[in-house]
Amino acid sequence: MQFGLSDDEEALRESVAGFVSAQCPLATTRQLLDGPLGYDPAVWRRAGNELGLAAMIIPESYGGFGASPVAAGVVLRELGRGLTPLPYLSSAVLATTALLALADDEHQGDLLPSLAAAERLATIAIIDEDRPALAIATSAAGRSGVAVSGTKVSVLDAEAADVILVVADSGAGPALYAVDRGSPGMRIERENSLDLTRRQFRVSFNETPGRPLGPAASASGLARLVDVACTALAIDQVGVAEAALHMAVDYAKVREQFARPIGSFQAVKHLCAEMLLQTERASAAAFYALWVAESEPDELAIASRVAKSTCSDAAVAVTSANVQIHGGIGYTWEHDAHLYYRRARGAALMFGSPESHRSALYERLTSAAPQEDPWG
Amino acid sequence: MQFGLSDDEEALRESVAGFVSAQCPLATTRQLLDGPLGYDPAVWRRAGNELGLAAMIIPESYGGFGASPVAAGVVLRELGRGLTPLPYLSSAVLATTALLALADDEHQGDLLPSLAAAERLATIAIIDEDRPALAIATSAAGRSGVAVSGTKVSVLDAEAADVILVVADSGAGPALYAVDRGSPGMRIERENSLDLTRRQFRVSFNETPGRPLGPAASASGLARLVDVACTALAIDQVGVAEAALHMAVDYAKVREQFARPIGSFQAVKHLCAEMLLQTERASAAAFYALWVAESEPDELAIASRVAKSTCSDAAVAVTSANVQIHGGIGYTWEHDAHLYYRRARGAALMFGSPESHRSALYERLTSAAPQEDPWG
Amino acid sequence: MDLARSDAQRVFRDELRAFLVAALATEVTDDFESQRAWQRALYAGRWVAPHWPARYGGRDASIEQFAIFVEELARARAPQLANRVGLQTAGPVLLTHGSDDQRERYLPRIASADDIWCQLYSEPGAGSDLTALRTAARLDGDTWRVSGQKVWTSFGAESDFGLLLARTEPDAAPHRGISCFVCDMHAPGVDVRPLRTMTGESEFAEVFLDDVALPPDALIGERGAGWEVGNTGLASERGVAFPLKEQAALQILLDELLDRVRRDRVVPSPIQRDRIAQDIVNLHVLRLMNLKTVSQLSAGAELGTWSSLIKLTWEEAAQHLADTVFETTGPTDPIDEAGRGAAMLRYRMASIAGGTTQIQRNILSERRLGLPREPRRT
Amino acid sequence: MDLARSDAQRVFRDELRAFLVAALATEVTDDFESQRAWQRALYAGRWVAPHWPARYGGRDASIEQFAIFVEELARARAPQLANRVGLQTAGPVLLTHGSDDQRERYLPRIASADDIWCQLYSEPGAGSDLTALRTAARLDGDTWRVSGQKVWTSFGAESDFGLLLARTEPDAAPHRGISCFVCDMHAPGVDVRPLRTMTGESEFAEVFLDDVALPPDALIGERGAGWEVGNTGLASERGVAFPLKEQAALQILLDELLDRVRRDRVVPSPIQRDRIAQDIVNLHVLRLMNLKTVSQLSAGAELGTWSSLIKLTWEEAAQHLADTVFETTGPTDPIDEAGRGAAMLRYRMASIAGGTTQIQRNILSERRLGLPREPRRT
Repeated sequence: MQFGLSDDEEALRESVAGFVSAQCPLATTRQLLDGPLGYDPAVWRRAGNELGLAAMIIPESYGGFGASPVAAGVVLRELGRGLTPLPYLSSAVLATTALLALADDEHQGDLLPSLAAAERLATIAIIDEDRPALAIATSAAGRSGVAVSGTKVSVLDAEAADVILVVADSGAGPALYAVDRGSPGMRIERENSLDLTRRQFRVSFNETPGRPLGPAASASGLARLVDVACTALAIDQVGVAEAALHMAVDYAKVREQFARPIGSFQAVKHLCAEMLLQTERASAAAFYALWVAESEPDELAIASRVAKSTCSDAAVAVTSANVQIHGGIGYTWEHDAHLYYRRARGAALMFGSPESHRSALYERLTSAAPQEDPWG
Repeated sequence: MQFGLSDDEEALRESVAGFVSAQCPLATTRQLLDGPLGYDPAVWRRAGNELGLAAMIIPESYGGFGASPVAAGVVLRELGRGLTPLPYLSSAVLATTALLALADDEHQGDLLPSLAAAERLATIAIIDEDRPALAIATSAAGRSGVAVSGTKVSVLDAEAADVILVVADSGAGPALYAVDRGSPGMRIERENSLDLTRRQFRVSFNETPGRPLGPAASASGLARLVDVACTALAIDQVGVAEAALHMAVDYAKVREQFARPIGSFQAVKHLCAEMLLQTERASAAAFYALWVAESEPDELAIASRVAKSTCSDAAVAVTSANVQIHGGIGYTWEHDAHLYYRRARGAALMFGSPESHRSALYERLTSAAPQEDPWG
Repeated sequence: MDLARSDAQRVFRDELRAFLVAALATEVTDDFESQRAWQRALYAGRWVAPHWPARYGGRDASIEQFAIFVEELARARAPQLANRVGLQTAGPVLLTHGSDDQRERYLPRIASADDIWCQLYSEPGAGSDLTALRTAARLDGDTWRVSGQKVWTSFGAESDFGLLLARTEPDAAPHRGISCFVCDMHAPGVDVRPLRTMTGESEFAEVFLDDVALPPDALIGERGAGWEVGNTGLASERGVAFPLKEQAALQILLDELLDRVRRDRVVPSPIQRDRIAQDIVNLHVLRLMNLKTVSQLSAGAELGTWSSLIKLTWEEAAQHLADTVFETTGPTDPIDEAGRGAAMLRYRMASIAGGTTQIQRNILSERRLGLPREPRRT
Repeated sequence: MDLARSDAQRVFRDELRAFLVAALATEVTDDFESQRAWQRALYAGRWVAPHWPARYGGRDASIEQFAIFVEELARARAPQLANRVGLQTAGPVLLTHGSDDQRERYLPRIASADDIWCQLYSEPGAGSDLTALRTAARLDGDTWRVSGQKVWTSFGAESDFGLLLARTEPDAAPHRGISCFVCDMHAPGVDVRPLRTMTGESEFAEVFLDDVALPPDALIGERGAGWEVGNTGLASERGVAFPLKEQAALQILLDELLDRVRRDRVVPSPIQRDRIAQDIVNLHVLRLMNLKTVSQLSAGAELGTWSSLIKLTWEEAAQHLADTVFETTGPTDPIDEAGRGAAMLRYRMASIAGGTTQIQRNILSERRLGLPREPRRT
């Protein structure tokens, strides 16, 4: 038994961390904040070539590496730690997972190799405006071609994506449709989101041509997609919290007031200890959900919600405490503390607030007989 | 304008405090914990004779002093501070208020003078088992005499009371009935309450003879009775919190660990500062509600709920922190810390939990147009 | 315990209300020059600083009346006063410690917003520990030469004068060697640069002072007494004005939220309903704590450490409410004009500026509860 | 990252489960003598301390198997073991530091519950700061003479032996002058008095030692090394056994609560539902943190400050759940056998015993995060 990274996973972590600090440090990301995409496409291609990020969880038969969810989590954590705005989560994790789960072989064969080669980018559009995640209002209809209509929100990297995978009502239940960049009737607006390092978009479709990618999905198939998204965001938040913790501790060691490092005051020390505790709890919850995603899929519904709520609460608390420990300097635009706080706040509400996940856990564990052996 | 005690109110406070420490110190109260009443009736009579406690808020026409709610609050705070188990809240505040609000002149004249003289004790039974405070299930029926049936909980000092004032359904709405000690069909059971210094009872009536004391009460008349009860408990909790704060601070100054007073460690200092903050907020909320009860009665519905929820949360947090600061010794039976914690926990749930009061505030301030000018 | 308003207070309030109704009949925008025009309109009615002496444009009003004044302006949703730093900070300092000449020269123009003032106290190395400030004023003949760096200066760019704390006695104990000056913001060597905060706005400035020459009569009060001079009014009008204005700002934010709930534009979950109810409770209690401030001052008592209780009550209420607003409102319909989450970001500074949470707790535990000071590093 | 159980672990678990099913077929009560009988039944099956060497009644089991053992006993709702202090505290100390003679003499009788042991560490003046202990052992010829006062001793009245920390070198540094002894609880001068806690129960004792004579071979390990000797196992089997047992106790409490919700005997408000959900989350996370403990130990790593993270995770989960149970259940239908609020009162000690919350945060900030120690008083 090993609750922690294997040697291979640790090696992956180090190479991603090295890539992030060399190729997309936060100072560079800041310069791209007002740019068209928020990131540098050349860096994404290099991440594909040098680290194989785009291809990681794609099966070898489609040109990928068939890596585990834990490995993807190792990457997400480093990108969270660096607030790296590469389209890894959107294209290489969420869109890829959607294709693997909901598209038929033909369309997998059509799209996955080009995603693996970082030649194309995809994203998923699943959350309807003013609806819970799985109550799909966007519809797809039409005889020869299919026309998609409706409005999706919180779509990651929609402006950068070559293809948007839309979950829409097929008439026989929700199914996955591909809408290409620039299709008629599609409108992409950037959301005024708090988070500056992960762009989210409102995407509306009005009789927009779409390609059906597979049969209607089961409720559990769709739910699993959301579970995976929650797990991915959870481990991203672990990286965010870890970075904020280390910023705070490093600053507390050098900043002096009253002729002492502020980190020698128990008020600051104990706040840092609490940040550490939250971060470690979050890490355990997120890594467990990642492991479960591969090894005990029946447990993912619970483990992903535990992870998402725990990591969201932790990341918000830790990044907020980091601002506090930095004092005035932490309140400035030039300091990175607010970028982490914004990221944590934004991620906490994506794919369901901590409260909504707790509510779902409560319903699951109090309805009828217990479905799981809580003794594990 | 004076937000604080007047000279007269301060003089009252000092005489009550002196009486408590001389006549019913906590060491004595501990010896009475297993006794029949939990307090010494002789001390209650002395409190009547020397301080006029029993007669305080009773009008002069009935042999009382016509004192203000603020004066009654001054007394309640001292009794809370000392965990003094005298039947002041039950008889001299709640039962007296009920008689003044809901009984007709004849019955006021019958009962109030004997309460004022501390010759008789009364208590009120208002909360039905498994019902919210104002959904009265206990019924009163009958042609010549009246028979009361139903079960009330959280009845204070029921075993000591000569007369229990029962709020029961008269057919035309809830009204007040008097049931004398030892009446047939009445059963009094002590509740297994956490709080050892305020006895609560479950009182069931089965065709028990009762005297109607007045006409059916309006909903607002009944609600006001609960508002007064909440305000009284709130100021009681202020005394409890203040006592716990002072115990903690005094101990932190003398207890040494690591060759320093523990009160020199910021972790303890800041916890004490937070206890102080909670206590001061609670005090402001409770005294405001007391003042409002007399001077701005329309505001009492809001002020009493703000006070009850604020003081409950504060008293629970402060008495719990007091246990923590005392460490091992605070976990022993012989130390008084748990008596304060138990009292705070018990009072927090009487006449509605903090959450239930917040819920009512929310409903009031979000239904239709605002009824109050929030600018005061 | 008596919170009833006197007849005199009601008359004062009614007169002010009538004035505000008339003055606000025309729409007023909220940019700086409009704020200046608004302050002039108030000045014309002698309603800009009612607690000041009549000779400087005030009404010799009591502290209770001053509290009514602050609350009524907020209640009427009047624009801010352009020269609020001058009124709240420089005003009390000059009234108490200024020479006759200084008072005559500065106070009327502060009231009329002809001169705008800022405060030059905080430094990058002197945040929680203000006594560590390093900006130095050196006497050269009878001219003070000032060099150093200040931060968190509101109205730095708009100001004509700055109230400056600088070290004049390098060898004295940290808080004893400081003096208080009027700094001409147009003097050579004064460099004002905007300071952008986490909200993205530049509501503060950094001020660099490079060998700035100040005349002898720039000194306010005694040399070396700058700590006491500069903090004048902190525990009186500033101790009332700031919390009351902040209370009003929060009340407006809460009212907006409740209004949206009533109109179903915000549909809170049960947990969010409890959060909103706690916000209602917090604001109610903040109002009572502020009432208690006014009561103490009007009885002639010193506020002392009470201010720390006010600060902590406010910051908790502010951050809790701002977080509620963020969590309950959707991305497309923000309550804040500055966008969703703007208040949440802005109020991060509530627990930092004006003495951090940790500093307030230290003050309360040591000075109000009498717990031992921490050991100094050996 | 690999949490799958090996075949060997499954075999171990299945054998234990089968044993427990058979052993628990008859109803077992939970008084002390029943616990002793239950421990003897486990001992007969070599299931009382599987991680011990076979020669003392164990199975040479791995730490992962030991964790399975603890969890399975809890899962089967087996009674407690009468001599659990002996097994968890005295066992590791004697196994690591005892002489051959001490091990042969004490270990089998610890396992069989023929001897009951208690721990004599805490003192009234040495709570958070255990190195301040004052109980002294003075060498008189070759006899140790011990005087002092101990508190918070579980099984004080039932014990035959106590594991004692006493100061033997008064002039050494505080934590260097301590030695570890076996104290015969029946020896003259040992006075055990029940200690009633806030719950009303007397689950602890105070132990007064008045010139108690201990033979030379009562010393365990080196003289002056008592600090290390006495804490043996804190970061291994004790670091696993205590948190796992506590996790199990909380899981049982939560299961009871959820069961009542399912049967509508508890009808929580929306806020209480969120609290209960947080309890579900907390227990899930506590389980994962405990898994990580086992993972670290089985990889041969030292736990070190990780134990403080476990402690804090546990105490928060415990107090939160116990408070939920109090708040959601009515006075007439308590979940606790000991009455409404019993768990809430009992778990107040979770943030005090075994190192307070504040001590754990100190440990984490200084030793895990490398923040400076506080200055010592000059």
